[in-house]
Amino acid sequence: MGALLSREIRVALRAGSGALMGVLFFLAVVTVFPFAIGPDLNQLGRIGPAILWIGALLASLLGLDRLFAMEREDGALDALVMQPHPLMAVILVKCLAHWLVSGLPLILATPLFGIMLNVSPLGIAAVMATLAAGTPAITFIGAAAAAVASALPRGGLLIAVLTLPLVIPVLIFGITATNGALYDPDPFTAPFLILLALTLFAGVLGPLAASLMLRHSAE
Amino acid sequence: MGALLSREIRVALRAGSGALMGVLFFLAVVTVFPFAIGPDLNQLGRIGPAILWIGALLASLLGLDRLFAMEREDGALDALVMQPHPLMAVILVKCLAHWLVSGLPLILATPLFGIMLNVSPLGIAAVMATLAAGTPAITFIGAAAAAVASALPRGGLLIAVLTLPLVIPVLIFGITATNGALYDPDPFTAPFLILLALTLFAGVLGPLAASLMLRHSAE
Amino acid sequence: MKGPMSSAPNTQSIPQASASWWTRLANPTRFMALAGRLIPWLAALTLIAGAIGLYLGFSAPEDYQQGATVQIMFIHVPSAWLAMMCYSVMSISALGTLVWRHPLADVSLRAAAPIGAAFTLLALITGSLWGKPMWGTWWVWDARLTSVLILFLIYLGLMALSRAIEDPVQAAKPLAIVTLVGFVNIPIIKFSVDWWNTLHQPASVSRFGRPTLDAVFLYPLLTMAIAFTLLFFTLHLMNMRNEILARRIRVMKLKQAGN
Amino acid sequence: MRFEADSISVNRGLRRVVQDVSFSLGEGDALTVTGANGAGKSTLLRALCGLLPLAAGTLRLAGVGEGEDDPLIFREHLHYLGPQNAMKAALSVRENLAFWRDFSGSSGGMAIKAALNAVELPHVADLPYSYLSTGMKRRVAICRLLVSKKPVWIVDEPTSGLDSHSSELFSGLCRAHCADGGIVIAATHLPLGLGKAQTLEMKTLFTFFEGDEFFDGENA
Amino acid sequence: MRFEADSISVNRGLRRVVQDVSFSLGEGDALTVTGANGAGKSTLLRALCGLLPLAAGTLRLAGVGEGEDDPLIFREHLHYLGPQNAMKAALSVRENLAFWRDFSGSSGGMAIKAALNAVELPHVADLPYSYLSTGMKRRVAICRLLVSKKPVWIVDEPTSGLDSHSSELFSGLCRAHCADGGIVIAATHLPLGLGKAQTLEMKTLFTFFEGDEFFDGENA
Ligand code: HEM
Ligand SMILES: Nc1ncnc2c1ncn2[C@@H]1O[C@H](COP(=O)(O)OP(=O)(O)OP(=O)(O)O)[C@@H](O)[C@H]1O
Ligand SMILES: Nc1ncnc2c1ncn2[C@@H]1O[C@H](COP(=O)(O)OP(=O)(O)OP(=O)(O)O)[C@@H](O)[C@H]1O
Ligand SMILES: [Mg+2]
Ligand SMILES: [Mg+2]
Repeated sequence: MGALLSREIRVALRAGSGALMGVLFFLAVVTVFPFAIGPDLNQLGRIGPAILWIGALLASLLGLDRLFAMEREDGALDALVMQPHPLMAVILVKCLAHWLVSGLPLILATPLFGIMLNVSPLGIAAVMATLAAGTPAITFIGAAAAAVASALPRGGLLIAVLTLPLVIPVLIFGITATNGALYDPDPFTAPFLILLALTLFAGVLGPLAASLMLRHSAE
Repeated sequence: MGALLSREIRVALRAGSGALMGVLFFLAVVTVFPFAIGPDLNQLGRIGPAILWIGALLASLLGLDRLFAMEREDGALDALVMQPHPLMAVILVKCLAHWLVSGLPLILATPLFGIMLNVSPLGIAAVMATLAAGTPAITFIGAAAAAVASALPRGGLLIAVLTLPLVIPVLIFGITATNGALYDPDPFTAPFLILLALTLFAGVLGPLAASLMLRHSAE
Repeated sequence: MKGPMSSAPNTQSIPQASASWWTRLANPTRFMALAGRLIPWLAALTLIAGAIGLYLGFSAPEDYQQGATVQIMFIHVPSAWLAMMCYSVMSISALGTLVWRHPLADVSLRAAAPIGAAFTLLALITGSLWGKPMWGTWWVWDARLTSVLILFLIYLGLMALSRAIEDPVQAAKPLAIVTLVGFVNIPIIKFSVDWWNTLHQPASVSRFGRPTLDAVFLYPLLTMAIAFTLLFFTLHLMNMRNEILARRIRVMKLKQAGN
Repeated sequence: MRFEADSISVNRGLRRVVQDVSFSLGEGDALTVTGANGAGKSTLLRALCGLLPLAAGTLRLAGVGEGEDDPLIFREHLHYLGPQNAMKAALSVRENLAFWRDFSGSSGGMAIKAALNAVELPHVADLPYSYLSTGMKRRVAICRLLVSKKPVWIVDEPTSGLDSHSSELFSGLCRAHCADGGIVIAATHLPLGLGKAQTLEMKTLFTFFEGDEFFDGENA
Repeated sequence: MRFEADSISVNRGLRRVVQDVSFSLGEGDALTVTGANGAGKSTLLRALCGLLPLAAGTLRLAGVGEGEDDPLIFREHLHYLGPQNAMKAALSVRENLAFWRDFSGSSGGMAIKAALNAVELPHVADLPYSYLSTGMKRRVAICRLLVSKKPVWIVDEPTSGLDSHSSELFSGLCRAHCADGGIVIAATHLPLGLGKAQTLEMKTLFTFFEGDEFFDGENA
């Protein structure tokens, strides 16, 4: 399993450098907003956390398209499922690697983009905490969709379409918790705990669904 | 060339039905926004055109990922560049086909999403007009990025990253024109004409750059 | 590893011995025949119930608050209910594919998806039409409306998925799994009306929520609900027949091409 | 250890492609599967690996303990070399092979250096895999069978793209594997030179499912 | 019409892979390129098609009018069949072939039906391409050469995956093409049975660029 993790990370860092790409996409999306909405700093500050969350959501979804598709294309999927490891564990490790190279950099880049969007330091901290708790759930759920889409020639958008409705709760609680940290009467802990619960839940359900889908990787 | 157009459209409509997928992604992104920003209808109405534009921008970008990558993978790119057609014309036709199956449906779906975002009928009409004038530019510029990305295993995000900074002018003038139609002192015609000019410009430059990139499709 | 193909000895499909109605339905030919006989009756009942419902609905007095717009309710509420019921039928079909391996479960799931999407769209449209006079706007982002919109998205996503994979047999499992995962949305629609609503749902909605609905509104509503349910089953059976026929045509084409 | 197939059948896209195939291979045995294009060789091999479901019949890898009659379980003792090479273009040859060795969890395989020597490509270890020519890629893929030791090799046109000298190298590797008590099943158009190998000649079938059976096609 | 190479060289990834290759082929001539894996056969063929730049030397397709000494222009008179098949999985066999016929703009090729008959696959015309077996896919790819008529065929291991009968069919097609005044250049490990073909034996080179030469590597 360690071997798989290190291979995944090395492939991601080498070819097309998925990590950098996700952050750049995040940056691009975040940059586009002020142009679209208008540069009013107060308004930006108010919806800044939301923009950060949407950018992170899209960035982590869109990198998922070849999680399994590439394995299928180069024939590695056959060999992967024939090893004595439980398929769910394989998928979990792949998700973990994917999150490390594409989710984590997003979180680390958040302060920078937060400042650009005029989000307060407390807000930035809250966004980082909620992203750290929430983005793994996006990866897990997306992995199931990626397994479905792996047999298709153009699966990228399908993954997003299948995943977006399902990750809306993650988004809701992520933003509720962030607002809870920022505006006083609202609570932070409760939605944050729900977010964590969602991630744990997704961490079981997503890989399970993905493994069901890949089990007979019949063509 | 007619043969190419019909092949492109048939491939797009058959496998993974790119057309439907782009619209669904658009719908999903638009749905996500109120969750993130909050459901205040006035605020939504104000930034509604921006949300529509960003959604359409992302949807038309993200479908581009395999415009040339698939041709390269299955070896068709070699055969395509060896035919007696000017490469630029080939690329233009591919862009046209792509826009027909993925850009046009976005525009047709705009009224529905506009109503949900509380955009006024005039605003919806303006968004549709500016999208019709602007999305081809996105496709053209994206095609050049897709040509670069075609040699990479995970080109999807790279295309978005390369394209987004370049299409910001399109976005700006699209939204300026929309606001011009909506709020009185601002002009509509001037930015709209600039938008058209940008599209014409991109229609020459994008395929040109793409053809340069593909010319020696050496590996 | 199982092989429900042909009559091979290790076949694990539906046991041949017990010839219950369930087993007999597993045979598409028999199903086709049965459905063919049922559809006209169902269609007739739908028409009758619909006619009665519409008559009762339009002869109902105008609501003192809502005026004539209350009549929208007789379409809106049943179609909203049906949108959810249809998804439940699909989820049960998904279980049928995954757990019981009923050969028709996948056909039923696929056949129901467009119908469900249509009912959901109807609920959305009638709701919007009603919302304009009642709330002054076509659309608000409150919990119920939004979760119905997401239901619509899920329907469309399922349809896109079923179209994306060319071989229906290969699409069956992914479709079933995604359907089941999407089922979480149904209780959300039903119960958590105030789970996420910063914009309040106007009282006009919850007013009818209590069983205090006047009989003049209740009976037409219930009749329409029955009519819609019958309509659903009629359409579903028709669509299942179409699906089976489409698969047969596909097989015939492949056979032709393969020789 | 014995690998046994008892009149297995496999369907593909609504068609019966493999019908009633049986064989029984003991340690050191080899089986070459031959037949015209489309006869069903690849389909049979994938089914042996549990990558396609059986429509009828049973498979058994006797002597591996629990799960010896479930391809989904015993396939971890099989090596499958399909038409694709299962290597990542971005990684070097050594990284690719090291991954498969470590991940497969079986010990006792050759060292990577030794394996590359066996296919006469000692100098490519640190090249990115994408830099290799078609035949060199295939030879690296063959090394995957060497670096992690598994008793049964199931190989689908293993020598496609190889020059004649490399093909002979591969035959030698197969003979060595058999001599070591292994089993080799190979689908091939060209004689592999495996000496006393059994042969299974596949015939193209034209059996379509009749009536309504197609509802339980391949994934049921 | 003559196809002539005058001591051409080609680089790949900072290495000289093809060095000083010359040949001259007239109408009806065939050339088989042989050599061990990695010797540079595919590299040479891609360079002949203008898909890789020449590092030195000149190529000429005499008799096609303007641009006869620029591979980027005269390549429209060449058919290149590479290791991939250039077919879309989602379309049917007929749609795929019809596209290449229409798009190549050259008239005088066979009808699709006739071409499929020539590779003995008349029944697959309406199947999705993805349904075919490896060898059947390759045979369909060969049909691309038949449905649009071009004088020069450049084929890279054309018979990989083909059963022996189909290989002979392909040899027959090549002979017919030559008899018709065409030119065939084939890289292959197996004898193609082209009768009086010239042979070009490639040797693996170990020439690396020295000093600053690599600044004008392959894309220079
Ligand atoms: C697009 C907007 C709307 C959507 C998506 C929508 C959705 C729904 C749904 C899903 C239900 C079924 C709930 C259940 O059975 O628990 C429902 C019931 C109902 N809706 Fe709507 N609705 C919308 C607009 C409206 C409007 C504007 C009104 C009236 C002012 C309204 C009045 C009702 C009533 C009276 C019921 C029945 C309540 C009950 O059964 O307790 N709806 N709606
Ligand atoms: N994915 C698929 N879907 C439907 N039918 C398929 C699929 N793959 C193969 N087939 C069909 O199954 C039959 C056997 O194919 P298979 O790949 O097993 O042949 P093969 O003996 O390996 O041929 P080759 O020598 O060309 O590799 C063929 O008729 C083919 O059309
Ligand atoms: N994309 C590439 N980048 C760098 N080097 C390459 C690339 N492709 C091939 N080479 C190198 O060029 C040399 C010749 O490769 P080529 O593919 O031409 O060989 P070949 O004769 O066709 O071999 P085969 O019989 O295996 O197909 C090899 O040493 C290979 O390592
Ligand atoms: Mg095969
Ligand atoms: Mg080669």
